[in-house]
Amino acid sequence: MTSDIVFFLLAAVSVFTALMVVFSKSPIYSVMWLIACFFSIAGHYVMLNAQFLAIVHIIVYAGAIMVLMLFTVMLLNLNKESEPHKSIFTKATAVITGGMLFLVLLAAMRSTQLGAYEAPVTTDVGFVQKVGMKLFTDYMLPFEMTSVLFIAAMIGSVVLAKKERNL
Amino acid sequence: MKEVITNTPPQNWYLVLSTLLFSIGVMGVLLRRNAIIILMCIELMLNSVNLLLVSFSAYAGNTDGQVFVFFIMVVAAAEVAVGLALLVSIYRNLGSTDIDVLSKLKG
Amino acid sequence: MEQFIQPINLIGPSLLVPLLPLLGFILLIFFGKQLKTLGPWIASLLVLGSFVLSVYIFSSLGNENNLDYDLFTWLRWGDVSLNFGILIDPLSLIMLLVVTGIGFLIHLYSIGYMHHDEGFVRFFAYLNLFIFFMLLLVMGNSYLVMFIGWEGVGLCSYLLIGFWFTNDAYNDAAKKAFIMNRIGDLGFLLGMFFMLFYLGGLDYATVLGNASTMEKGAPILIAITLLMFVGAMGKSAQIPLYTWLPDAMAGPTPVSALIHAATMVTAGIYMIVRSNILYSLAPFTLEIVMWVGVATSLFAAIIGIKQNDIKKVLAYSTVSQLGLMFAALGLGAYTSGMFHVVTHAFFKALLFLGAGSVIHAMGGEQDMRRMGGLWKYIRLTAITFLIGTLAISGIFPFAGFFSKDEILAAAFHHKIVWVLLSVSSMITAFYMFRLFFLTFFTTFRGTEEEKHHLHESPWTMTLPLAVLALFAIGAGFLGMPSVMHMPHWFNGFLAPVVETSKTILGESHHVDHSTEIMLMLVATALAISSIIFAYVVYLNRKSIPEQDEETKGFAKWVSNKFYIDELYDRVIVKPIMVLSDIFHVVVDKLIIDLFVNASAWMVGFTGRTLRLVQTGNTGFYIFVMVIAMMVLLLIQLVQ
Amino acid sequence: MLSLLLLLIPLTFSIVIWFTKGMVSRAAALVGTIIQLAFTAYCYNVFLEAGNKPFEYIYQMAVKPNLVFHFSMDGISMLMVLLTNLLLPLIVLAGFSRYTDKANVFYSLMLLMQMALNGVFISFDAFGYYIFWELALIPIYFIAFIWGGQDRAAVTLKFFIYTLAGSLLMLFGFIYLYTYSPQNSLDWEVLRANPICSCEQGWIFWMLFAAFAIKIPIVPFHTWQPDTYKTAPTQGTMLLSGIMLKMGTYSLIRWLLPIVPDGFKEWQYVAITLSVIGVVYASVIAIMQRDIKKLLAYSSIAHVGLISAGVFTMSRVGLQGSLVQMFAHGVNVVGLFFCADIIMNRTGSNQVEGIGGIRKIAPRFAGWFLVIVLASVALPLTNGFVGEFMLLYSVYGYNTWLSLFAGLTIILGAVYMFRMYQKVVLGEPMLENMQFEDLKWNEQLVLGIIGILIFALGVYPEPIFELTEPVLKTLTP
Repeated sequence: MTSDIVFFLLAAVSVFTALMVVFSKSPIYSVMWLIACFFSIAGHYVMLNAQFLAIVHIIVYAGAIMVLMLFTVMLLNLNKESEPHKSIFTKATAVITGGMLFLVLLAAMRSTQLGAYEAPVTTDVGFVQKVGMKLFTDYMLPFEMTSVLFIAAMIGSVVLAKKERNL
Repeated sequence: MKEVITNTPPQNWYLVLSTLLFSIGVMGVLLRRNAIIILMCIELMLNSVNLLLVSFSAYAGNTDGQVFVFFIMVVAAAEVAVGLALLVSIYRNLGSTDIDVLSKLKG
Repeated sequence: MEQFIQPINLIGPSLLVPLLPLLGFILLIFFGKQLKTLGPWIASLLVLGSFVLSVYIFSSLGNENNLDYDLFTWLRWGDVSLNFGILIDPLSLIMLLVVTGIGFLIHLYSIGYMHHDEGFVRFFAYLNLFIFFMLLLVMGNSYLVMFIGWEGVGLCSYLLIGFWFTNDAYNDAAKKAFIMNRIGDLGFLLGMFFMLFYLGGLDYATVLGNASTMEKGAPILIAITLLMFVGAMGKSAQIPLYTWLPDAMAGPTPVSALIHAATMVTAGIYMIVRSNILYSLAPFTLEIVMWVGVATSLFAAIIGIKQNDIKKVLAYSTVSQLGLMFAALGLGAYTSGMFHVVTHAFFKALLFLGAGSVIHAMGGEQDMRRMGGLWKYIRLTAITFLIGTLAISGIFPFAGFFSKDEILAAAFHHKIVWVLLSVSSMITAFYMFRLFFLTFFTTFRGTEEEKHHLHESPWTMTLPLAVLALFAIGAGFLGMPSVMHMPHWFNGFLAPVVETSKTILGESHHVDHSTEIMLMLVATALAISSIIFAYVVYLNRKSIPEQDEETKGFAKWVSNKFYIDELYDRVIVKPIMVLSDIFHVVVDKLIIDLFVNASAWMVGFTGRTLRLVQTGNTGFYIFVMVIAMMVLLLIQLVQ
Repeated sequence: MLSLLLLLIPLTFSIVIWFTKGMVSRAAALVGTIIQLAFTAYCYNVFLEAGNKPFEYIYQMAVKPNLVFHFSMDGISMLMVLLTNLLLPLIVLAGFSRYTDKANVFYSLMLLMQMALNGVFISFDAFGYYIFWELALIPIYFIAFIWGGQDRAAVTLKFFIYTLAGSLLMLFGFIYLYTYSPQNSLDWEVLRANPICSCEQGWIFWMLFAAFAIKIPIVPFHTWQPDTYKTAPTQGTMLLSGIMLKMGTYSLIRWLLPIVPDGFKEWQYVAITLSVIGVVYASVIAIMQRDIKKLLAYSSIAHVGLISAGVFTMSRVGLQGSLVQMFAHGVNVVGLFFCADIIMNRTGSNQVEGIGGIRKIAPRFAGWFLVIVLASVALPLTNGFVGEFMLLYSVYGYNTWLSLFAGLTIILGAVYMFRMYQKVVLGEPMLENMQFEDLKWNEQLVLGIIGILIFALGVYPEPIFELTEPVLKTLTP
């Protein structure tokens, strides 16, 4: 029972923060709400016995990505409500579309009959040891390839963000 | 082996939750015009998928799902780096991050 | 067919006969520069060699035996194989002797005639090539080999008519000759296809053997013979394909003598005589052959009256005489037709060479209105020319008399034909003597310069004239009419070739001796009256043909050859040219390319239209993407 | 192994030539093609003695999908390989009297093309065949595009897309055949042994036929051809008309006839009628053409129309005739375009009208030109006649009236060829101060070889019959 309550709490936080991300006026607030959202998701991971991911999630997302976002927002001085408003019609369309997508996805999931899992089969799948074994045996090559990806991303972002010289 | 939480809610709930998060992300993308917020909404969508993968992995007892999540995080990190660099560059050129200004692709 | 014993020892010589001129051609074409003076003599001697070999074969083969052998397989597919082989029988022997004999004389003549031409050696190369192809034509043992020669002589005719290739009018004439011949060749080719398909082969033995088992008047045979006759029309200048022959006079005169009078143009007659069994089995075709021959004979003779170019007159007389020969063939008198081929070869070659000698003396002038009174300047030419004229007019005892008389006798049972042919020969006598009188008598009408230039030709030219004149007198005695109680050597010699036809056609309409004498007298009387008429008009009254622009009425039609050339130009040539442009500009560029370009335009249009979907609004893209996702999922759900 | 070498020699030279320069690349190309020719002669010998066994080579590229390179050789392939490798040295040699910009690229592409053509002719698996078929298109596209004349961008694009569209249909056809063949194989033997249901052969026929008809080209799929022939550099045109066009007619015999025999029979009448109409149509157009190369292009359409008509009669004589004529036409058309090139180079004019008088200045050239013209109008004892006789007879065997119609080509061919010859070569020179050097050594050599081939095959075509007869026996009832 306790876990159910914990789940609902966490879920409520996730949804609320996610909505706030979308509806905040200032990008700074959005970033903050998103960080909060990520923490709640990390909580879900812990619930699901995925400790390794939970930690990585917080480090990577909250620690790195969101900080990067924050820096960008502040560096570009976007912290004002400069965004012109969209028409009410557009807004309504967006909300309705989002809602419909939710319904359609739900319906799709229902029809695929995925609800067979009432409880986890084994509980130790998310432990560091297991994930590590998987990562360095079966997924060795993709893992190594990510380094290439990172190099590309690094170089790419440096090139892109560099001030254009007048040639 | 340490004690772990064994008493978990049914997986359907996670499905609903991640679907809801995903839809919110989509809604955000549709609603907002600031490129940074759109980027954040995309992160939100990625996370909803991550959540889904982790839940499946946990319930099916298969570690592969969590490895995927790991890789998604890796890609997301790279993506954000490049995406933000792009944004900075765009901002420098156009003085705005409003995506409606970026209509050079108009046919 | 009867199996003859092959005279193997004759194979070598018979092969050499066509190969010697070919050798001459190759030598002269590749080493022309080195053989500037010697070349023509080599060429002539090689043809003389062929002639000697022909005589040798003639004397050792006789008409009892045939030489028929295959050299190699030329074309084959499946079970069909078409061989390249040689047949020597009485018919080809006669042609061999005529071709090589007259060929040699004309080679000799050309040495004098063409001496000053810069293409002297080239001329002999072409002549040798012509002899080669002509020999192939008459020596082949199948229609296919005959076709090689058939087209080959057409080529040589093209080369020689357009010998002076810097003159575009001559080139046009050459091209016209080749194309007209090609029209006939298509008929020949289709005829061969019919033979191959229905008679199982192309060699004479198979075709004629299989044909003789067929019923008389079978449609297949009629089709074959008609198609082959189209080929003959082209080659032998019969209506409606005759217009190239007068134009072919653009070539040097020896060419006109050799190709367009004595040998090549008679190939059609040779072909029909060769396939006489087929023709005898197709009476319908014979009828057509006869009427075409009669019509051509008369038509060309009428045109001949009003021609003023000395060579054009001779050209139309050739067409007319060829018509006469076809009429003979159509009447079933194959040997008579062949006999006329031989005599005609002599006297027409003589006439052309004589005309050449006149032109030579006049320094290139060909218009009779500017000649006259040449008798005293070039006596030898004039005498030989007179012999030729008498021969063609059919005066006893010149060669033409005998052969023409035979044809008229054969036509006697068919009264209309007989009358028309008699009229035709009467006209022939008239215009030939018109030509003779205008050229050699009355006063000289040319310029002073030309008068000064007048001279008798060198011996290389006069010797052939003399020899041919002898033959023009004597050749007739090869075929004496039965009334003279002498053996008809010619008919006897050719008898093996036509014996099957004889039995098919049944008893020929033999005229009795008194009728025959009567016919001869009538023919001679008609000829003499024409001569007298010509004498009266052109010698007594000394009238000279008026200038071109002065002619009117019917005469104008005649002197313009009934505007047949213009008619062909309007009805066939111009429409094809217009059609060509229409096809190119309208069908190709407009209609077909319209489809091609339309499909390209469709692609472009689709692109331009779909481009509008790209609004450049990112929000819109995402919106569409989400909607699409939903739609896909919904489709999945509904299913 | 031998068949691999046939591909490797030109490929090696193609790569080597890329790194050379100017005169050297030209010489290297000549050496390469001559080596290839010598090797082909050796192959010919081997083939006559040992049949196709030494040429068998199978390389399985992937199991699923079942993609195979299968090289082999039969009489028809041998004939086409001979033609290709015989003409290539001549085409290279034809370029010796003129300067070519970026010669290394040019000759490299040419040798690459040679490899592709050889590949097309020795492939016995539709997969490899298709690859080489498309590969052959690439070098010629660049040759026409880079060294072409007026409007080359538009013309070559049209050519490229036209042929590519056809090839696409062919690809669909092959994929369909692949899916429905019992062992999922595209091997020629397999496809032949297991024809698909005759109800579907009609569609497959049209898909393959579209590609071949465009390549040949058969009217009305021909409109790319005259412009391309005109625009492409002459050596490119020689490749196109001499060899590449034969890919189409070859494929009719190799792929269309054995693999969809029922479809072939079903649509025979349409294909023959189209071909014969094309013969007369192209001949009539050629009469009034003002551009020499376009005139030759239309004459080429007329000739190949007759070839395809012969193939479509499905008779032994038609197939045999078409093979002979393919070889003969390849030789003749290369000669014709070479002569056209010489004329255009020396006079600077590409018009039929307004040149004239060449014979007076350059009699040797005029003589050789005449020989080739005669071969092209199918005079007996030249190679053109042998094929044309057999082809016309095969059409006759199919339908008498059609053969009469097709036979018009004999007359019309003479009309346009002699008209062109007269206007260009005969008469008085019409250009002022016309310089017309007589043949140089390389031109003399090329025309001499072509002349010898013309007469040799015209008098004694037996070697071709010997080579191809065993195959034809298996192809026709």
